[in-house]
Amino acid sequence: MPIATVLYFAQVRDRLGCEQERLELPATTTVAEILATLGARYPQCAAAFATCRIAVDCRFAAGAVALDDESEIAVIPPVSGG
Amino acid sequence: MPIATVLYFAQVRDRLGCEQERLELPATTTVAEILATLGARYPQCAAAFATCRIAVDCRFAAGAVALDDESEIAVIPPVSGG
Amino acid sequence: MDAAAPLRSWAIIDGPLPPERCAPLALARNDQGAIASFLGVVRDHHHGRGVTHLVYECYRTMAERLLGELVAEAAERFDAQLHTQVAHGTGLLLPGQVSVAIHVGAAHRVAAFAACRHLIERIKEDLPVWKHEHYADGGSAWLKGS
Amino acid sequence: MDAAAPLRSWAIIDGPLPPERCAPLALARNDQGAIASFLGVVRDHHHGRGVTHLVYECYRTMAERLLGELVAEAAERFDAQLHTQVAHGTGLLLPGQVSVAIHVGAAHRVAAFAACRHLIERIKEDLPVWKHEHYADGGSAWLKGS
Repeated sequence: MPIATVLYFAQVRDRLGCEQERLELPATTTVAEILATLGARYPQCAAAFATCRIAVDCRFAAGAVALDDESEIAVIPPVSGG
Repeated sequence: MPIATVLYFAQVRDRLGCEQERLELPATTTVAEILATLGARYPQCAAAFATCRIAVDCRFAAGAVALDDESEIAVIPPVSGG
Repeated sequence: MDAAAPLRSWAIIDGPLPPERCAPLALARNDQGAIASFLGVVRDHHHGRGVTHLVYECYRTMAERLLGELVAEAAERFDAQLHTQVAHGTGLLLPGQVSVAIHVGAAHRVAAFAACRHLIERIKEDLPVWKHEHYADGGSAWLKGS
Repeated sequence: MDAAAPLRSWAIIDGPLPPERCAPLALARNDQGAIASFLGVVRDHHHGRGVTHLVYECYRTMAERLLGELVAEAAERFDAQLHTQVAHGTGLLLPGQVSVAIHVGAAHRVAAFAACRHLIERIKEDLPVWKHEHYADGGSAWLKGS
Protein backbone atom coordinates (compact mmCIF):
# COMPACT_ATOMS: atom_id res chain seq x y z
CA MET A 1 0.00 0.00 0.00
CA PRO A 2 1.24 3.52 -0.74
CA ILE A 3 2.32 5.83 2.05
CA ALA A 4 0.71 9.20 1.51
CA THR A 5 1.24 12.51 3.28
CA VAL A 6 -1.73 13.70 5.35
CA LEU A 7 -2.12 17.38 6.35
CA TYR A 8 -4.26 18.67 9.22
CA PHE A 9 -5.46 22.24 9.73
CA ALA A 10 -7.17 24.54 12.20
CA GLN A 11 -9.22 22.94 15.00
CA VAL A 12 -8.35 19.41 13.82
CA ARG A 13 -4.65 20.17 13.80
CA ASP A 14 -4.97 21.73 17.26
CA ARG A 15 -6.79 18.72 18.69
CA LEU A 16 -4.44 16.16 17.12
CA GLY A 17 -1.36 18.16 17.95
CA CYS A 18 -0.11 17.17 14.52
CA GLU A 19 0.26 19.16 11.30
CA GLN A 20 1.39 16.46 8.96
CA GLU A 21 2.13 12.73 8.95
CA ARG A 22 2.87 9.85 6.58
CA LEU A 23 0.12 7.25 6.52
CA GLU A 24 -0.29 3.91 4.75
CA LEU A 25 -3.54 3.93 2.79
CA PRO A 26 -4.98 1.74 -0.01
CA ALA A 27 -3.95 2.69 -3.56
CA THR A 28 -7.62 2.77 -4.49
CA THR A 29 -9.95 4.12 -1.87
CA THR A 30 -12.70 6.70 -1.31
CA VAL A 31 -13.12 9.92 0.61
CA ALA A 32 -15.46 8.16 3.04
CA GLU A 33 -12.93 5.40 3.68
CA ILE A 34 -10.12 7.88 4.30
CA LEU A 35 -12.24 9.78 6.83
CA ALA A 36 -13.32 6.50 8.50
CA THR A 37 -9.69 5.35 8.73
CA LEU A 38 -8.69 8.65 10.32
CA GLY A 39 -11.67 8.53 12.70
CA ALA A 40 -10.68 5.02 13.86
CA ARG A 41 -7.07 6.12 14.29
CA TYR A 42 -8.00 9.29 16.23
CA PRO A 43 -11.30 8.64 18.07
CA GLN A 44 -11.00 12.01 19.86
CA CYS A 45 -11.43 13.66 16.42
CA ALA A 46 -14.01 11.34 14.87
CA ALA A 47 -16.81 13.89 15.20
CA ALA A 48 -14.61 16.63 13.74
CA PHE A 49 -13.55 14.44 10.81
CA ALA A 50 -17.22 13.91 9.98
CA THR A 51 -17.49 17.65 9.17
CA CYS A 52 -14.34 17.69 7.02
CA ARG A 53 -13.75 17.50 3.29
CA ILE A 54 -10.76 15.77 1.75
CA ALA A 55 -8.47 17.33 -0.83
CA VAL A 56 -5.98 15.23 -2.76
CA ASP A 57 -3.09 17.07 -4.36
CA CYS A 58 -4.78 20.43 -3.76
CA ARG A 59 -8.16 19.52 -5.23
CA PHE A 60 -11.31 18.60 -3.39
CA ALA A 61 -11.97 14.90 -3.86
CA ALA A 62 -15.36 13.20 -4.07
CA GLY A 63 -15.96 9.45 -4.17
CA ALA A 64 -13.07 7.37 -5.53
CA VAL A 65 -9.48 8.40 -4.87
CA ALA A 66 -6.27 6.92 -6.34
CA LEU A 67 -3.21 7.32 -4.10
CA ASP A 68 0.52 6.81 -4.41
CA ASP A 69 3.57 7.68 -2.30
CA GLU A 70 3.55 11.21 -3.69
CA SER A 71 -0.07 11.89 -2.80
CA GLU A 72 -0.82 14.80 -0.49
CA ILE A 73 -4.10 14.33 1.36
CA ALA A 74 -5.48 17.38 3.17
CA VAL A 75 -8.21 17.15 5.77
CA ILE A 76 -10.23 20.35 5.29
CA PRO A 77 -12.41 21.46 8.22
CA PRO A 78 -15.25 23.89 7.42
CA VAL A 79 -13.51 26.90 5.90
CA SER A 80 -13.95 30.46 7.16
CA GLY A 81 -12.12 32.73 4.74
CA GLY A 82 -13.33 35.99 3.26
CA MET B 1 -50.11 84.34 -13.14
CA PRO B 2 -46.65 83.73 -11.66
CA ILE B 3 -43.55 84.01 -13.81
CA ALA B 4 -41.40 80.95 -13.18
CA THR B 5 -37.88 80.16 -14.34
CA VAL B 6 -37.65 77.28 -16.80
CA LEU B 7 -34.37 75.40 -17.36
CA TYR B 8 -33.52 73.30 -20.41
CA PHE B 9 -30.78 70.68 -20.68
CA ALA B 10 -28.93 68.47 -23.13
CA GLN B 11 -30.60 67.76 -26.49
CA VAL B 12 -33.60 69.97 -25.64
CA ARG B 13 -31.35 72.89 -24.72
CA ASP B 14 -29.37 72.34 -27.94
CA ARG B 15 -32.47 72.29 -30.11
CA LEU B 16 -34.08 75.32 -28.44
CA GLY B 17 -30.83 77.23 -28.32
CA CYS B 18 -31.92 78.34 -24.83
CA GLU B 19 -30.71 77.31 -21.39
CA GLN B 20 -33.11 79.23 -19.26
CA GLU B 21 -36.06 81.56 -19.59
CA ARG B 22 -38.80 83.23 -17.54
CA LEU B 23 -42.28 82.02 -18.43
CA GLU B 24 -45.75 82.94 -17.26
CA LEU B 25 -47.57 79.83 -16.06
CA PRO B 26 -50.70 79.17 -13.96
CA ALA B 27 -50.20 79.19 -10.19
CA THR B 28 -51.89 75.80 -10.05
CA THR B 29 -51.13 73.47 -12.92
CA THR B 30 -49.91 69.96 -13.70
CA VAL B 31 -46.82 68.38 -15.20
CA ALA B 32 -48.83 67.42 -18.31
CA GLU B 33 -50.06 71.00 -18.74
CA ILE B 34 -46.57 72.42 -18.41
CA LEU B 35 -45.24 70.03 -21.04
CA ALA B 36 -48.20 70.79 -23.34
CA THR B 37 -47.62 74.53 -22.94
CA LEU B 38 -43.95 74.11 -23.81
CA GLY B 39 -44.81 71.87 -26.76
CA ALA B 40 -47.21 74.49 -28.15
CA ARG B 41 -44.62 77.22 -27.65
CA TYR B 42 -41.81 75.22 -29.30
CA PRO B 43 -43.36 72.86 -31.87
CA GLN B 44 -39.90 71.79 -33.06
CA CYS B 45 -39.38 70.23 -29.60
CA ALA B 46 -42.86 68.82 -28.98
CA ALA B 47 -41.72 65.23 -29.57
CA ALA B 48 -38.71 65.71 -27.29
CA PHE B 49 -40.84 67.27 -24.52
CA ALA B 50 -43.03 64.17 -24.59
CA THR B 51 -40.03 62.12 -23.36
CA CYS B 52 -39.12 64.59 -20.59
CA ARG B 53 -39.85 64.70 -16.89
CA ILE B 54 -40.44 67.92 -14.98
CA ALA B 55 -38.67 68.89 -11.78
CA VAL B 56 -39.89 71.77 -9.66
CA ASP B 57 -37.38 73.27 -7.25
CA CYS B 58 -35.01 70.33 -7.73
CA ARG B 59 -37.55 67.56 -7.15
CA PHE B 60 -39.30 65.46 -9.75
CA ALA B 61 -42.95 66.50 -9.94
CA ALA B 62 -45.91 64.28 -10.72
CA GLY B 63 -49.48 65.44 -11.27
CA ALA B 64 -50.39 68.75 -9.61
CA VAL B 65 -47.82 71.54 -9.31
CA ALA B 66 -48.07 74.83 -7.42
CA LEU B 67 -45.94 77.65 -8.86
CA ASP B 68 -44.86 81.11 -7.83
CA ASP B 69 -42.35 83.68 -9.09
CA GLU B 70 -39.56 81.86 -7.25
CA SER B 71 -40.31 78.48 -8.82
CA GLU B 72 -37.57 76.80 -10.81
CA ILE B 73 -38.96 74.39 -13.37
CA ALA B 74 -36.48 72.02 -15.00
CA VAL B 75 -37.28 70.07 -18.14
CA ILE B 76 -35.43 66.77 -17.67
CA PRO B 77 -34.73 64.73 -20.82
CA PRO B 78 -33.97 61.02 -20.32
CA VAL B 79 -30.92 60.96 -18.07
CA SER B 80 -27.71 59.12 -18.91
CA GLY B 81 -25.45 59.40 -15.87
CA GLY B 82 -23.42 56.63 -14.28
CA MET C 1 -17.50 49.00 18.64
CA ASP C 2 -17.59 52.23 16.73
CA ALA C 3 -20.58 54.19 17.95
CA ALA C 4 -19.90 57.13 15.63
CA ALA C 5 -22.58 58.20 13.17
CA PRO C 6 -22.39 56.45 9.81
CA LEU C 7 -20.34 58.20 7.12
CA ARG C 8 -22.61 59.60 4.43
CA SER C 9 -20.84 61.58 1.78
CA TRP C 10 -21.90 62.59 -1.73
CA ALA C 11 -20.56 65.02 -4.28
CA ILE C 12 -20.75 66.26 -7.82
CA ILE C 13 -17.17 66.77 -9.00
CA ASP C 14 -15.78 68.92 -11.84
CA GLY C 15 -14.09 66.62 -14.34
CA PRO C 16 -13.25 62.93 -13.84
CA LEU C 17 -13.13 61.47 -10.34
CA PRO C 18 -9.66 61.64 -8.78
CA PRO C 19 -8.09 58.44 -7.39
CA GLU C 20 -9.01 59.22 -3.79
CA ARG C 21 -12.71 59.16 -4.74
CA CYS C 22 -12.20 55.73 -6.32
CA ALA C 23 -10.64 54.05 -3.26
CA PRO C 24 -12.95 52.05 -0.98
CA LEU C 25 -10.42 51.79 1.80
CA ALA C 26 -11.47 55.08 3.39
CA LEU C 27 -14.68 53.33 4.40
CA ALA C 28 -12.95 50.58 6.40
CA ARG C 29 -14.30 50.71 9.94
CA ASN C 30 -13.79 48.36 12.85
CA ASP C 31 -17.49 47.61 13.03
CA GLN C 32 -18.08 47.01 9.32
CA GLY C 33 -17.15 43.68 7.79
CA ALA C 34 -17.87 44.40 4.14
CA ILE C 35 -17.32 47.14 1.59
CA ALA C 36 -18.89 46.89 -1.86
CA SER C 37 -17.86 49.36 -4.54
CA PHE C 38 -18.76 50.32 -8.06
CA LEU C 39 -16.79 52.46 -10.50
CA GLY C 40 -18.17 53.60 -13.85
CA VAL C 41 -15.39 54.00 -16.42
CA VAL C 42 -15.63 55.86 -19.74
CA ARG C 43 -15.44 53.39 -22.63
CA ASP C 44 -13.59 54.08 -25.86
CA HIS C 45 -16.32 52.69 -28.08
CA HIS C 46 -20.10 52.63 -28.29
CA HIS C 47 -22.08 50.44 -30.68
CA GLY C 48 -18.91 50.00 -32.75
CA ARG C 49 -18.03 53.71 -32.98
CA GLY C 50 -14.80 54.95 -31.48
CA VAL C 51 -15.36 57.43 -28.63
CA THR C 52 -12.77 60.19 -28.18
CA HIS C 53 -14.34 61.79 -25.11
CA LEU C 54 -17.55 62.49 -23.24
CA VAL C 55 -18.99 65.67 -21.87
CA TYR C 56 -21.30 65.15 -18.89
CA GLU C 57 -23.82 67.94 -18.44
CA CYS C 58 -25.38 68.19 -15.01
CA TYR C 59 -28.24 70.04 -13.33
CA ARG C 60 -26.02 70.50 -10.37
CA THR C 61 -28.28 71.81 -7.60
CA MET C 62 -30.78 69.04 -8.23
CA ALA C 63 -28.09 66.38 -8.71
CA GLU C 64 -26.49 67.20 -5.36
CA ARG C 65 -29.82 67.11 -3.56
CA LEU C 66 -30.82 63.88 -5.29
CA LEU C 67 -27.54 62.10 -4.45
CA GLY C 68 -28.14 62.92 -0.80
CA GLU C 69 -31.67 61.57 -1.04
CA LEU C 70 -30.45 58.36 -2.68
CA VAL C 71 -27.87 57.85 0.07
CA ALA C 72 -30.59 58.30 2.70
CA GLU C 73 -32.91 55.98 0.76
CA ALA C 74 -30.26 53.23 0.69
CA ALA C 75 -29.72 53.49 4.44
CA GLU C 76 -33.45 53.36 5.05
CA ARG C 77 -33.90 50.40 2.76
CA PHE C 78 -30.86 48.25 3.58
CA ASP C 79 -29.24 49.21 6.87
CA ALA C 80 -29.37 52.43 8.89
CA GLN C 81 -25.69 51.93 9.80
CA LEU C 82 -24.43 51.85 6.19
CA HIS C 83 -21.39 53.96 5.43
CA THR C 84 -21.85 55.45 1.99
CA GLN C 85 -19.66 57.55 -0.28
CA VAL C 86 -20.95 58.52 -3.72
CA ALA C 87 -19.51 60.88 -6.32
CA HIS C 88 -20.29 61.69 -9.95
CA GLY C 89 -18.02 63.57 -12.33
CA THR C 90 -19.10 66.26 -14.81
CA GLY C 91 -17.61 68.01 -17.83
CA LEU C 92 -14.97 66.50 -20.08
CA LEU C 93 -13.97 62.88 -19.47
CA LEU C 94 -11.63 60.70 -21.52
CA PRO C 95 -11.83 56.93 -22.04
CA GLY C 96 -10.51 55.10 -18.99
CA GLN C 97 -11.46 57.93 -16.63
CA VAL C 98 -13.97 57.38 -13.85
CA SER C 99 -17.40 59.03 -14.05
CA VAL C 100 -19.07 57.59 -10.97
CA ALA C 101 -17.82 55.97 -7.75
CA ILE C 102 -19.98 54.32 -5.11
CA HIS C 103 -18.61 52.78 -1.93
CA VAL C 104 -20.82 51.15 0.68
CA GLY C 105 -19.63 49.75 4.00
CA ALA C 106 -21.90 47.47 6.01
CA ALA C 107 -21.70 44.92 8.77
CA HIS C 108 -22.39 42.15 6.25
CA ARG C 109 -21.81 41.67 2.56
CA VAL C 110 -25.40 41.11 1.47
CA ALA C 111 -26.46 44.61 2.53
CA ALA C 112 -23.28 46.16 1.11
CA PHE C 113 -23.76 44.60 -2.32
CA ALA C 114 -27.49 45.29 -2.41
CA ALA C 115 -27.09 48.94 -1.43
CA CYS C 116 -24.24 49.49 -3.89
CA ARG C 117 -26.23 47.96 -6.73
CA HIS C 118 -29.33 49.92 -5.72
CA LEU C 119 -27.41 53.20 -5.74
CA ILE C 120 -26.02 52.79 -9.25
CA GLU C 121 -29.43 51.75 -10.58
CA ARG C 122 -31.11 54.76 -8.95
CA ILE C 123 -28.39 57.10 -10.22
CA LYS C 124 -28.97 55.81 -13.74
CA GLU C 125 -32.72 56.26 -13.37
CA ASP C 126 -32.89 59.68 -11.82
CA LEU C 127 -29.64 61.64 -11.51
CA PRO C 128 -30.02 64.71 -13.75
CA VAL C 129 -26.83 64.13 -15.73
CA TRP C 130 -26.56 63.82 -19.50
CA LYS C 131 -23.78 62.15 -21.45
CA HIS C 132 -22.70 63.79 -24.72
CA GLU C 133 -20.54 61.30 -26.60
CA HIS C 134 -17.98 62.55 -29.11
CA TYR C 135 -16.86 60.09 -31.75
CA ALA C 136 -13.63 59.48 -33.63
CA ASP C 137 -15.56 60.03 -36.89
CA GLY C 138 -16.31 63.61 -35.83
CA GLY C 139 -19.95 63.07 -34.83
CA SER C 140 -21.51 63.41 -31.41
CA ALA C 141 -24.73 62.33 -29.71
CA TRP C 142 -26.66 62.69 -26.49
CA LEU C 143 -27.03 59.28 -24.89
CA LYS C 144 -30.31 57.87 -23.62
CA GLY C 145 -29.54 55.85 -20.50
CA SER C 146 -27.35 52.74 -20.53
CA MET D 1 -10.31 49.16 -28.24
CA ASP D 2 -7.94 47.35 -25.98
CA ALA D 3 -7.25 43.97 -27.56
CA ALA D 4 -4.88 42.87 -24.79
CA ALA D 5 -5.64 39.68 -22.87
CA PRO D 6 -7.83 40.21 -19.81
CA LEU D 7 -6.03 40.86 -16.54
CA ARG D 8 -6.34 37.87 -14.24
CA SER D 9 -4.42 38.15 -11.02
CA TRP D 10 -4.73 36.29 -7.74
CA ALA D 11 -2.58 36.02 -4.65
CA ILE D 12 -2.34 34.81 -1.09
CA ILE D 13 -0.65 37.57 0.90
CA ASP D 14 1.23 37.42 4.22
CA GLY D 15 -0.60 39.63 6.70
CA PRO D 16 -3.39 42.11 5.91
CA LEU D 17 -3.88 43.35 2.35
CA PRO D 18 -1.91 46.54 1.63
CA PRO D 19 -3.74 49.58 0.19
CA GLU D 20 -2.68 48.88 -3.40
CA ARG D 21 -4.51 45.54 -3.29
CA CYS D 22 -7.64 47.35 -2.11
CA ALA D 23 -7.80 49.89 -4.95
CA PRO D 24 -10.06 49.07 -7.91
CA LEU D 25 -8.61 51.80 -10.09
CA ALA D 26 -5.81 49.57 -11.41
CA LEU D 27 -8.49 47.69 -13.33
CA ALA D 28 -9.75 50.72 -15.26
CA ARG D 29 -9.44 49.93 -18.96
CA ASN D 30 -10.64 51.85 -21.99
CA ASP D 31 -12.85 48.97 -23.06
CA GLN D 32 -14.43 48.25 -19.68
CA GLY D 33 -17.30 50.37 -18.44
CA ALA D 34 -17.75 48.93 -14.96
CA ILE D 35 -15.66 47.83 -12.01
CA ALA D 36 -17.29 46.09 -9.05
CA SER D 37 -15.26 45.51 -5.90
CA PHE D 38 -15.56 43.82 -2.56
CA LEU D 39 -13.38 44.23 0.52
CA GLY D 40 -13.67 42.06 3.60
CA VAL D 41 -12.72 43.97 6.75
CA VAL D 42 -11.89 42.46 10.15
CA ARG D 43 -14.60 43.38 12.65
CA ASP D 44 -13.90 44.24 16.26
CA HIS D 45 -16.77 42.18 17.63
CA HIS D 46 -18.47 38.86 17.02
CA HIS D 47 -21.75 37.79 18.61
CA GLY D 48 -21.24 40.47 21.22
CA ARG D 49 -17.66 39.53 22.15
CA GLY D 50 -14.88 42.03 21.54
CA VAL D 51 -12.31 40.78 19.01
CA THR D 52 -8.69 41.85 19.51
CA HIS D 53 -7.27 40.15 16.41
CA LEU D 54 -7.64 37.25 13.99
CA VAL D 55 -5.15 34.72 12.79
CA TYR D 56 -5.93 33.33 9.34
CA GLU D 57 -4.44 29.91 8.73
CA CYS D 58 -4.14 28.89 5.09
CA TYR D 59 -3.36 25.75 3.09
CA ARG D 60 -1.38 27.89 0.76
CA THR D 61 -0.60 25.68 -2.23
CA MET D 62 -4.22 24.67 -2.52
CA ALA D 63 -5.53 28.18 -1.81
CA GLU D 64 -3.41 29.66 -4.60
CA ARG D 65 -4.51 27.01 -7.08
CA LEU D 66 -8.15 27.38 -6.06
CA LEU D 67 -8.14 31.18 -6.39
CA GLY D 68 -6.88 30.76 -9.94
CA GLU D 69 -9.62 28.26 -10.66
CA LEU D 70 -12.28 30.57 -9.24
CA VAL D 71 -11.05 33.45 -11.40
CA ALA D 72 -11.23 31.21 -14.48
CA GLU D 73 -14.66 29.97 -13.42
CA ALA D 74 -15.97 33.54 -13.14
CA ALA D 75 -14.70 34.40 -16.61
CA GLU D 76 -16.28 31.27 -18.04
CA ARG D 77 -19.55 31.93 -16.31
CA PHE D 78 -19.99 35.67 -16.73
CA ASP D 79 -17.74 37.11 -19.42
CA ALA D 80 -14.54 35.80 -20.99
CA GLN D 81 -13.21 39.38 -21.12
CA LEU D 82 -13.54 40.03 -17.37
CA HIS D 83 -10.56 41.64 -15.71
CA THR D 84 -10.18 40.11 -12.27
CA GLN D 85 -7.91 40.75 -9.32
CA VAL D 86 -8.34 38.72 -6.14
CA ALA D 87 -6.23 38.55 -3.00
CA HIS D 88 -6.62 37.02 0.45
CA GLY D 89 -4.52 37.83 3.49
CA THR D 90 -3.15 35.33 6.02
CA GLY D 91 -1.65 35.42 9.48
CA LEU D 92 -2.33 38.12 12.03
CA LEU D 93 -4.97 40.74 11.17
CA LEU D 94 -6.33 43.51 13.38
CA PRO D 95 -9.84 45.00 13.35
CA GLY D 96 -10.21 47.41 10.44
CA GLN D 97 -7.63 45.60 8.32
CA VAL D 98 -8.60 44.02 5.02
CA SER D 99 -8.63 40.22 4.69
CA VAL D 100 -9.93 39.82 1.13
CA ALA D 101 -10.13 42.10 -1.91
CA ILE D 102 -11.94 41.31 -5.15
CA HIS D 103 -12.02 43.64 -8.15
CA VAL D 104 -13.82 42.79 -11.36
CA GLY D 105 -13.82 44.92 -14.50
CA ALA D 106 -16.36 44.23 -17.25
CA ALA D 107 -17.91 45.94 -20.21
CA HIS D 108 -21.19 46.25 -18.31
CA ARG D 109 -22.17 46.50 -14.68
CA VAL D 110 -24.42 43.45 -14.46
CA ALA D 111 -21.55 41.07 -15.25
CA ALA D 112 -19.15 42.97 -12.98
CA PHE D 113 -21.48 42.79 -9.96
CA ALA D 114 -22.46 39.18 -10.61
CA ALA D 115 -18.86 38.00 -10.98
CA CYS D 116 -17.71 39.92 -7.89
CA ARG D 117 -20.51 38.49 -5.79
CA HIS D 118 -19.89 35.01 -7.18
CA LEU D 119 -16.20 35.20 -6.30
CA ILE D 120 -16.73 36.14 -2.66
CA GLU D 121 -19.38 33.44 -2.24
CA ARG D 122 -17.09 30.80 -3.78
CA ILE D 123 -14.16 31.96 -1.65
CA LYS D 124 -16.29 31.56 1.45
CA GLU D 125 -17.40 28.11 0.34
CA ASP D 126 -14.12 26.60 -0.74
CA LEU D 127 -10.97 28.60 -0.07
CA PRO D 128 -8.91 26.56 2.44
CA VAL D 129 -8.49 29.37 4.95
CA TRP D 130 -9.47 29.24 8.61
CA LYS D 131 -10.18 32.17 10.87
CA HIS D 132 -9.00 31.94 14.47
CA GLU D 133 -10.66 34.72 16.44
CA HIS D 134 -9.03 36.07 19.58
CA TYR D 135 -11.28 37.82 22.06
CA ALA D 136 -10.85 40.68 24.49
CA ASP D 137 -11.89 38.30 27.30
CA GLY D 138 -8.84 36.14 26.58
CA GLY D 139 -10.64 33.33 24.75
CA SER D 140 -10.26 32.25 21.16
CA ALA D 141 -12.21 30.16 18.67
CA TRP D 142 -12.01 28.72 15.18
CA LEU D 143 -14.84 30.17 13.11
CA LYS D 144 -17.16 28.10 10.97
CA GLY D 145 -17.94 30.12 7.86
CA SER D 146 -19.79 33.43 7.94
